[in-house]
Amino acid sequence: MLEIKNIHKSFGKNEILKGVDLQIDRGDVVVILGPSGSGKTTLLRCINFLERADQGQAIFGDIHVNLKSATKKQIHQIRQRIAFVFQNYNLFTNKTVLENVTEGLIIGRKVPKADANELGQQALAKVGLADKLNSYPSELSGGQQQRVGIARAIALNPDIILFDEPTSALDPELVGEVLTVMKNIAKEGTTMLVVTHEMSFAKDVANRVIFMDGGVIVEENSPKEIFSRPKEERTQHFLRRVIPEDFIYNI
Amino acid sequence: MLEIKNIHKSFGKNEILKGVDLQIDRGDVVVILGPSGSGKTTLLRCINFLERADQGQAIFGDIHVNLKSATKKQIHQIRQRIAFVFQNYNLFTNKTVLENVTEGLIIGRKVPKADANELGQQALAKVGLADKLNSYPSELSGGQQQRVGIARAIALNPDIILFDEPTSALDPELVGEVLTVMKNIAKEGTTMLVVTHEMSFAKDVANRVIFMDGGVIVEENSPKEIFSRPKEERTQHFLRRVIPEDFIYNI
Amino acid sequence: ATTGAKSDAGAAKKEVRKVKVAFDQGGKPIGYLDEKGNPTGYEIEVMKLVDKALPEYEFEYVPTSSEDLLVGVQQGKYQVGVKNAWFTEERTKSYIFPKEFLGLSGVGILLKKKNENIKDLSDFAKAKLSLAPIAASNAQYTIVDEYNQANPENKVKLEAGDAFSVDVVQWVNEGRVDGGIYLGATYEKQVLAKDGPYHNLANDLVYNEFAVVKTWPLFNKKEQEFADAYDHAIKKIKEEKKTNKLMVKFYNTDLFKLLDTVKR
Amino acid sequence: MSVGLDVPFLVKTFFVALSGVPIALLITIVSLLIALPSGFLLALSRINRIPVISQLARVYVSFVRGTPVIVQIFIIFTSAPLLLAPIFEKYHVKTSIYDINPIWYAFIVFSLNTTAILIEVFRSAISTVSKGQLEAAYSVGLNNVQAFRRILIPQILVVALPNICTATVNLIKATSLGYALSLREITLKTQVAANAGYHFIEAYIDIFLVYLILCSLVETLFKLYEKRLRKFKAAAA
Amino acid sequence: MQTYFDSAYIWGALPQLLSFLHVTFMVAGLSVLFGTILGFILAVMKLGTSKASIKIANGYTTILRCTPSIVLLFLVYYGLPAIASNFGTDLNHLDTSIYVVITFSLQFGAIMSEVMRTAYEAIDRGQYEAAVSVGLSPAQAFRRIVLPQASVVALPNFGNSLLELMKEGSLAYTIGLVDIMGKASLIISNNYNSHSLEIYLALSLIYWVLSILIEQFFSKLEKIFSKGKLVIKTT
Ligand SMILES: Nc1ncnc2c1ncn2[C@@H]1O[C@H](COP(=O)(O)OP(=O)(O)OP(=O)(O)O)[C@@H](O)[C@H]1O
Ligand SMILES: Nc1ncnc2c1ncn2[C@@H]1O[C@H](COP(=O)(O)OP(=O)(O)OP(=O)(O)O)[C@@H](O)[C@H]1O
Ligand SMILES: [Mg+2]
Ligand SMILES: [Mg+2]
Repeated sequence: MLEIKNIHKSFGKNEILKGVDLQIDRGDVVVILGPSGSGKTTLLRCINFLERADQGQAIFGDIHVNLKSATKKQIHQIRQRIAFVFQNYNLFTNKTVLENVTEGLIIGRKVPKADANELGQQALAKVGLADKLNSYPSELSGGQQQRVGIARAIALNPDIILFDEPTSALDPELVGEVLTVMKNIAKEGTTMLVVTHEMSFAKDVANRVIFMDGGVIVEENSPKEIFSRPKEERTQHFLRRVIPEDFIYNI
Repeated sequence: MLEIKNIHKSFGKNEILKGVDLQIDRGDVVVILGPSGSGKTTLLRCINFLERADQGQAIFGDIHVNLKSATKKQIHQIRQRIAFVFQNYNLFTNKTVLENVTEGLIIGRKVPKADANELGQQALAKVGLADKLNSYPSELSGGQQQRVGIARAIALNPDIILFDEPTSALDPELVGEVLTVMKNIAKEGTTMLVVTHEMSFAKDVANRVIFMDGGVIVEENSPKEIFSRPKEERTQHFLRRVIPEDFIYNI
Repeated sequence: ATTGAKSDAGAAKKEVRKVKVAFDQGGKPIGYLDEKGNPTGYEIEVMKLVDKALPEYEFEYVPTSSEDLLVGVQQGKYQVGVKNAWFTEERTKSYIFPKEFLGLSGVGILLKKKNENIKDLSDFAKAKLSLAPIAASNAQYTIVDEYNQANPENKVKLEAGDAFSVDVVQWVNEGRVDGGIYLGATYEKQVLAKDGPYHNLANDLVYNEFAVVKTWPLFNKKEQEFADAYDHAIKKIKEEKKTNKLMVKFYNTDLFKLLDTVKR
Repeated sequence: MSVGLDVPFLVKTFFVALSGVPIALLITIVSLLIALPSGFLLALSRINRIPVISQLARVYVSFVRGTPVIVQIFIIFTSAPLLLAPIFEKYHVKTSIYDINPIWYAFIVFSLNTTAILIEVFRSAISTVSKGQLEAAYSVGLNNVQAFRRILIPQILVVALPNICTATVNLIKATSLGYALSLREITLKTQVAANAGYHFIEAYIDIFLVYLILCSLVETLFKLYEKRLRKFKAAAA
Repeated sequence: MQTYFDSAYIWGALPQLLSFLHVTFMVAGLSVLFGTILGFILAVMKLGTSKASIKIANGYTTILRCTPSIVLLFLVYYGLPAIASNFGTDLNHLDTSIYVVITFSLQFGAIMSEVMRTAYEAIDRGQYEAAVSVGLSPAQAFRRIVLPQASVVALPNFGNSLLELMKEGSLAYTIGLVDIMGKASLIISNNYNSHSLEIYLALSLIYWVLSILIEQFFSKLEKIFSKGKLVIKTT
């Protein structure tokens, strides 16, 4: 469903992505792990054209594009099918919570307003914010904002959702809830590419785990394999430090 | 060292803090737990006068103030002794990473520039950012920004640091590192009030854990007590959902 | 007038009174600043003679705009102002017009050579020609306006505008308008004079004067005494024909010869 | 200052001044209608450093903003016919160049000027909106136009509105320069009325009152609109 | 065109105009200085909590912004001495340039107060909060953190107003103060109103060069202040 080939991206002299390949099939849940600054966010942003890659190809269903030279129309088509959950939320500050969620539906997808409101409320209910519909983002706590961001993405019912650390601002109780929501939409068949540090999510939901470091994919495997028998030394090193001892035995 | 009595704070008709009392002694590491929206951030903000409480007292060493009517001078004195790590970083966008860290030292504390740079670099080294001194915040990844925020606070060497979810944007590897940094400064005797969802931090470092919900302190105890024998039903409920089964046995 | 200040009998030695004479600094050749920045022009030079004749007054010449001059004299910031001002009944409500006029000003219509036969406003109106806009604060506007009120059946189409943007000579020659109200003095200096900036158009244009009008200094309402002193002085100056000489110098003609024909 | 004011004249002329309002408003509205979108687009072109357009925009802004409006009016009013007349003749255009209603010159000059001012107003306002807002809009499938219309422009306007208000008020006042084009607007009408009797103080008072009323009304409208747009910000304060 | 146009007038006018440039600079410079200070005070009043100050500052802005410059000039030029004479001071001999500077400062202040208010409000409050949290006083937080960021927002509008002010020479001319604009009018009337196009072209040339220089200066400043800032770019 989505295939990415050989993405390169530099900021100034700093090469952040050094040729990343990625293949995601319909219904896949792919988790990207990696240390801070390894280029995970940048990768997601390049896929969604928020950052122009310096080089690379993407095949999205029937659309083949060059990531560097894609036309506006191609970009728009691709974006219509991808949703993005931002690491720092990026809620529309001038719209209420409900409007944040329905904006893409009503304007981008031309869904009638009443239906959009219905869908928006459902999405917000899923993340536990049914009572904040008419608040503005500036009136929400960090965790509440993060959840609106997630609701905004799932309401679009896109072909694929890119999550950039969707649970980082949540308290553990909510993390559980949001992960449940994500699990459910995964089960519904939504394809997901998730940057996260929640190992348990990777373990329980992902069918593939990618470990990135220094702008390249170091290792890619099923969660079971990667957590119990990481092949590369860097992966071993990373996992050893982040996973509780007993984690692996539970797999 | 810091005593807070009966803080009340409403936004419009919404009462967020409904009379919170807090006592922190020198060297204490107090962790605040609680679900999203329970008023944790608001409590920290009121202590630092970023939000004016509607009612309440604070005793900070020799300074007694009314939280509602404190004078500018009192506020400035108190802020000089408190540092704050923001949930959404709030880095100075027009300053480099190093300048972000040294600003408070040079301008607020009148530390000579050379010394301040020295201290700043040490603090940044502690959070693993020694190589990003001259970047601007807009060029950093989320985790990197979060760490600059922490370095900015610890460089000030304040009497007390208020942390608002300092590890939420970090990958697990870094979480470990940052928590180690925090442990070390705790050991150096810095008093800390930490809103976090890292139970292991609460368990290992805190000498007191406070559980907040709905704008009041529901329960307050040593980590050992609160994790193994929570008294209140709401606490039990919260902890049951967020802590892995085996967590308690490890205490 | 600093020299020879006389003291009135019975009173203590009277001080020389300083008065401010405002003038429209953009009014060449009536009043203007010369190359070196000194005030001169027909009306200024006459006022200098008046100053000389009035030992108890000392004149200071203040260059300004005609808007400010009008407000300033009314408010008393300036005691008197000269700006080629003509007489209307209404104006006496705001200013003192002295008994003696200050100078004369020839007014006419500037036309293309082919319209030579248009001699006055009624010819102009009959021929249905178009007139260049006249500055709203200019007395020429009033002249045409008065003509229109007196001849409602044969009106000139009158438009207000600004002296600033309307170069009447150019406009008429260009054909943008058929004619413009013009001052004889300006025409002399601008077109007829050999060194005039539009001397090259001298053969294409004609200027038909239809009136000579008296011009007056405007005194502040509280300055009756000063106005009387002025009257006294100017009368003598005119008798000595000094004004005629100045007029020739600045306007190239002596309008005093036509004094009998002057109606206002 | 009120010594010897001619009150009946003052009152009568007030209505004369008032009758100049429509033309002042007409010029203002036409200029704004042209300047608002073009100012916004040119501001974007400068921020995005679009080659050629952004350089041209700079030259244009520096000239139009740098030279007095009255001089621009003069230059265009004097030279346009001289330059155009031969062209008209050559192509046998029937209408005489001098029959063009001078209000067209006013439309041109004032829209050019307002555009230049608004480029800068928008440039400053656009820079205050975070890049993440645009990215988020893209990510939910809005295209450029939709993203700007729905998300960015409301946020940009909050910052820009007070300065747009200043520009509008200045524009209304500047329409008085239309006298140079013989446009029968507020100032010209009042001055004409004042001329016969040299009632210039009364005239200025009337002009003052009319502009004050007109501009305060406009300002109030802007304030109301700003308040509405600020709803989301007020919540944070 | 040749009939009326003589470029010699342009070159002839340039040196004459330039010799009055210092008047333009003096008037504009002083007015900007005082006007900015006044604008700052007004902006502080508007952003404060006192209802009365807010009302006063807003009222001042409305009236000053809505008053035609020429009326304001006359009010100052005639009103000020009238008021002063009630206190027994005679201001009638004061230099006209002082009245012009006062007029422009009053008006510039009103406009700047709005420029500054919006610029201040556009900066995320978190920036100020972070600054006081590291122990800066509110004044320091403002000066070091908020002001540089707000300046980026304010500069283009400041530039607008500054250039506007520089061109107001015709106003000064009304009460007899001659700057380069006034000098242009004088040259024209001394030519009996002819060849004004050439004179105004010369004037425009000088103004244009000035405006380019000022813009260069402002864009340098903007660059300095906007370090570290990401701007919206469409893709
Ligand atoms: N606009 C930019 N200009 C310069 N450098 C940048 C820019 N954006 C990102 N970087 C650099 O690129 C590197 C990768 O950033 P990225 O945001 O992709 O990391 P990440 O893997 O998402 O990290 P984290 O887990 O901390 O969010 C970082 O070192 C960062 O400093
Ligand atoms: N400026 C504001 N205006 C109105 N309501 C607000 C404002 N700030 C916070 N709130 C509300 O106050 C409540 C508590 O917010 P607070 O940020 O203290 O929560 P929190 O405990 O820190 O949550 P989280 O863990 O999600 O950060 C929330 O319901 C939020 O919507
Ligand atoms: Mg990231
Ligand atoms: Mg919080």
